[in-house]
Amino acid sequence: MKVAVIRFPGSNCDQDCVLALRSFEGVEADFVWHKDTSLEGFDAVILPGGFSYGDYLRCGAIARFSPIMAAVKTFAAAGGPVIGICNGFQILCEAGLLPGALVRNKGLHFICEHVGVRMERHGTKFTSAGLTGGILRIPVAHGEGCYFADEDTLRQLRANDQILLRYCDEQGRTTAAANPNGSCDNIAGITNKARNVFGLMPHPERACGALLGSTDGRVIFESLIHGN
Amino acid sequence: MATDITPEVIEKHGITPEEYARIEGILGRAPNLTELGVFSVMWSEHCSYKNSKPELRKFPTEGDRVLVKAGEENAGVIDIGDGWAVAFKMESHNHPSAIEPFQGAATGVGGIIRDIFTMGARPVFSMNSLRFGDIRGEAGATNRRLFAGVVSGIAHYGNCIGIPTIGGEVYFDDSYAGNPLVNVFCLGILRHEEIARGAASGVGNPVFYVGAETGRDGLAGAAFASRDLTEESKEDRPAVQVGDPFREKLLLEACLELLASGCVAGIQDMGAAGLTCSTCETASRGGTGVEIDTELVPKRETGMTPYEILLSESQERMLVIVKKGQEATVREIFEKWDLPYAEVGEVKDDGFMRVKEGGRTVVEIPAKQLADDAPIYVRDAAPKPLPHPSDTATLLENIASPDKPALEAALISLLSHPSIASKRWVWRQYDHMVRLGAAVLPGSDAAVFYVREADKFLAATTDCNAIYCLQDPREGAKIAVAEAARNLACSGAVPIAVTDNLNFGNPHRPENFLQLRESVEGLAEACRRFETPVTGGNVSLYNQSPAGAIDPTPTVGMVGLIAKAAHITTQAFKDPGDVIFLLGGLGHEIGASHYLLAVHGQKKGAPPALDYDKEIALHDALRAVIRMGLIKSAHDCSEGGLAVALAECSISSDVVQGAKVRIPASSERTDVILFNESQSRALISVGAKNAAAVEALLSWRGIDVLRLGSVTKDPTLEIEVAGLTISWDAQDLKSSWGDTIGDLMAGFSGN
Amino acid sequence: MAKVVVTVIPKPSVLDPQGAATAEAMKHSGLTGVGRVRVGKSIEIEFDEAPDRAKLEEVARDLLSNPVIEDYRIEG
Amino acid sequence: MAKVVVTVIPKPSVLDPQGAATAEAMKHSGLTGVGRVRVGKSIEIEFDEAPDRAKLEEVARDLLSNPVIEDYRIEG
Ligand SMILES: Nc1ncnc2c1ncn2[C@@H]1O[C@H](COP(=O)(O)OP(=O)(O)O)[C@@H](O)[C@H]1O
Ligand SMILES: [Mg+2]
Repeated sequence: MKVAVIRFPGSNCDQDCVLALRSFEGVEADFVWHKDTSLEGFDAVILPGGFSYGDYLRCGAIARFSPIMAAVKTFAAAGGPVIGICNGFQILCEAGLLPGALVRNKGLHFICEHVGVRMERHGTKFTSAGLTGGILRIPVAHGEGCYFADEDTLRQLRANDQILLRYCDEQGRTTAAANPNGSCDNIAGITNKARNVFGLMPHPERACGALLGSTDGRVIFESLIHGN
Repeated sequence: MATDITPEVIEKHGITPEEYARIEGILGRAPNLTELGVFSVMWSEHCSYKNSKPELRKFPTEGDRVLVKAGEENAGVIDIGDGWAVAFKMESHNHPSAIEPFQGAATGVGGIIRDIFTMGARPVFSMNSLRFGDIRGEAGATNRRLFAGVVSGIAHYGNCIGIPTIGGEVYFDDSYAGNPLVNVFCLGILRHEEIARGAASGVGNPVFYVGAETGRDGLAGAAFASRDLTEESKEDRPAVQVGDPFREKLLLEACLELLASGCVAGIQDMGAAGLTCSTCETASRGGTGVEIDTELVPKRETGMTPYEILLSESQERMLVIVKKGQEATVREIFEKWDLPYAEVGEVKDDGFMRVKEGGRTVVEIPAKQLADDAPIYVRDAAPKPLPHPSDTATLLENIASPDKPALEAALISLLSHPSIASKRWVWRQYDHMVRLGAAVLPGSDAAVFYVREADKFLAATTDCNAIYCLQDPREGAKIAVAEAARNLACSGAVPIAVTDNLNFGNPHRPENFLQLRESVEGLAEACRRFETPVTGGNVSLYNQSPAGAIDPTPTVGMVGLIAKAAHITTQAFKDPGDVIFLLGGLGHEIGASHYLLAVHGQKKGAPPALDYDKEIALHDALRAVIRMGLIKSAHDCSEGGLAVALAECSISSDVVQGAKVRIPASSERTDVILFNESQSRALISVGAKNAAAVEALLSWRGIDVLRLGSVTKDPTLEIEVAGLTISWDAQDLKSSWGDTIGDLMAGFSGN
Repeated sequence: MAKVVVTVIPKPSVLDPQGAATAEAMKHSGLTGVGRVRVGKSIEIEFDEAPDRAKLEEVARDLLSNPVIEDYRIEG
Repeated sequence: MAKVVVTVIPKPSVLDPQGAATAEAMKHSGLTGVGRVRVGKSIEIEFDEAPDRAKLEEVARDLLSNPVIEDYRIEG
């Protein structure tokens, strides 16, 4: 499988994503510069974390106008799998590829730490390798990761099983205490209706090696690679 | 500007009549105002070290691993094997942070990062060493604001640019009220053959300016950093610069790409004194001259004079000397990264720093003299003060020997003292995991970072106990180095080199200068003993608030190598049943301790004495048992002594562990036994099956080994001492230690 | 030379922790009667010539603000 | 119930990277004639009763803005 990792000016998890992806059998991962306009020959696209355009104005607000984003939209419209991690998630929301928005953490501080997230399988390209209700320990690192959407949107997200990850405690309970940033409904990751665009605040690429204290992130990439 | 050079103008530039005479001597004429400005920044303490150079020369700078020595370039470079090297350095941004904590700290981080990639190294991690006034109570409000602002400023810049901040230290003491210390450290990695030089070589080579447009930022900031902090400095408005980490990220990537392309003859960041410093330093290093035209410099504001352009401290700018004929490549790279740039001049052979405005020459100064002939002052040091008492009896004269409840309370007070309490509130705001290298997360003795490109494990720490330094600068400085080395040893690392940041008060005051000299000599001596050459650092003097000078704070940043992943060791207890040993004896020195400070509100007495042989033997022994895979945790005893160290071992990881220990009979008072800060001591935990072997091995190596007890399932810390059995609920300890700073800082977001 | 100010404010339904924190801080600094506080952006734009209004509206709606979480108003 | 808006804007002489980035983005989205852009805060405060003006002034200066890098104005 050939995966494109988009490099926006200010991306800083791009290398980490490529590294993580290359640790999987038979995966090729390459950078695609934001000024490029084609995703020809790629099987999946990742928008990595970072501070695209310094996150000025709003996280992801300016990046969404990068030339490559037109190609990403076409790629997604054609059913190609797209994952936005952290800043990538913010960009996908700003670009309208995912519903809702990410606003400043409830506690106002940037937060970098491992959190628990509960996985809802819903047979998607991104969670198929995992177990419904499975608990992953994955780091978050963001100042604006509080997921917000209006009531209708939330209702739809639930109705269509678009919520794939929720912040939870060790027992898998999605409590307020386990919610690091005040996200509606403890939402940590969602897909679009078509289930081929996935945005999440936690960094699975930071949980792909024992050295870094967790390998729980691998299941997300495995799902992507081995499909469903 | 045809302002004529009156004595007032000269004085306003912080130039003494003697210095002015020297300037006229160098020029063979009177300087014009612009030239005077140029001299004033180049000859400020910050750039010329005129008050500290003779002291800095005392540092050991040689070593088998040293590839670039301190002072030669922006940062020293140290060999780490297999053709790989590290460049690292610490810099201060104390005064800017006092005026505008968020931006002051942020631009400090930006500056040190530029120092590192100017060397051709890719920055891989940062640390920071911070000091503030007491953040408790009503009176602490201002210090809380400064603390919150500084931390979020560091987070803002480091997180955005994507360089993990993996370690550091924070202390709180009222000597820093109104004059916080913000020392930032950055380390970068490079191949030996990739070392870049800040020299203007190759006569006729074009000189490029790249990065942010020049504005009227921080005019005379270097001069500003070299003056006392007074009420008026708050009026020193222009000194505040705003950082743009996004720009710097582009600049960083562009410069590394540029260096890799092989078209660079020399490169130099524009730090303090911006364009002035970089042109004259590159010319002086290259033994050449540099001529630039201010009209060609990209500007943010209109109507800027050459004076303003030369002295501006706008951030995120670099000066690049390009190999003639390769201009096209350079343009291509800068355009790819959307960076403003301009060809502003060329390298000459006449040894002058020459600045033109259009056709008109506005500055013409012999570069070498400007860079290197700043006057050197040897200030008078006060005669050595009388030694402080070190004997327990005198120190505890009016302090009753505490009973059991008092001892219980004492440990809580120590753990909840802001200087000892968990710094999670701080490092949680720093992205310490980006770049996938943080093998040991913040919160252990030293940070451990895996440098993937080089397949090496680096350990790093910053240390300085300023109370020790206040009471005895020489001993305090020695201990700062020893403690850094001890932290590395506990993590399984061998120290390779040191950077330091000398933070002191006004050097014109003999008592302050004595502190500076004593500290430097202490650092130098200790660095020789631990075989860690000093690769560079920074001097920050004039750290005075209206209340007086800060406690002397010679911060040490030390880097070490860990041979194998398997050797990485952390401080937290691991499994119930493991046996706990204290290495280095029970100790007895209570002077300058945090027990006296936190429990009895006294800063007094002599600091513990450092015994190099004992210290080094301990480090070697620790590494030996670690390499043999015999121990599960190691933690050194520092502030708060044995009791605090024990508590930290049981509460500093997610999983709280209990411990049951029995302290052998001793002639000392119980508070002295539990809280003394005698040096060269560490706590280790060992699987039961290896306990006997470790005990034998260590005693055979001449280490004083005490089997204290074991790690327990039941989360209680129980200490039996002198017939008393004192126990604490480990969860309670964890919250007194873990929540203090977060609770104090509730509601302070810093931006 | 025209000057336009676009003000972007979080929607009432969106939680605004910064506003809440600011309100708290204002109360502590002794200002009485403080009720709800919302913190938004003020974007001051200088134009060399009078801007195309329709285009400006569009930019304010699609770039300067995010309709999911923010309202905007244009002055001048 | 009174409503006051405090606008905090970076001083003209101070670098405003956010403003610069925003200006760039506006140009790219096809708005012509865009000159200098500065991005600041708009703080909307509801008061139960008319606020003490002197106090409000003080709070705007010392708490809501940082006089070292920002200017402020009070409306309403
Ligand atoms: N405390 C110190 N110990 C050793 N070297 C120092 C110290 N302070 C400054 N230096 C060295 O002097 C040189 C100039 O320091 P500095 O002015 O901080 O560099 P920069 O111009 O990059 O800010 C650097 O090489 C620095 O490492
Ligand atoms: Mg430098």
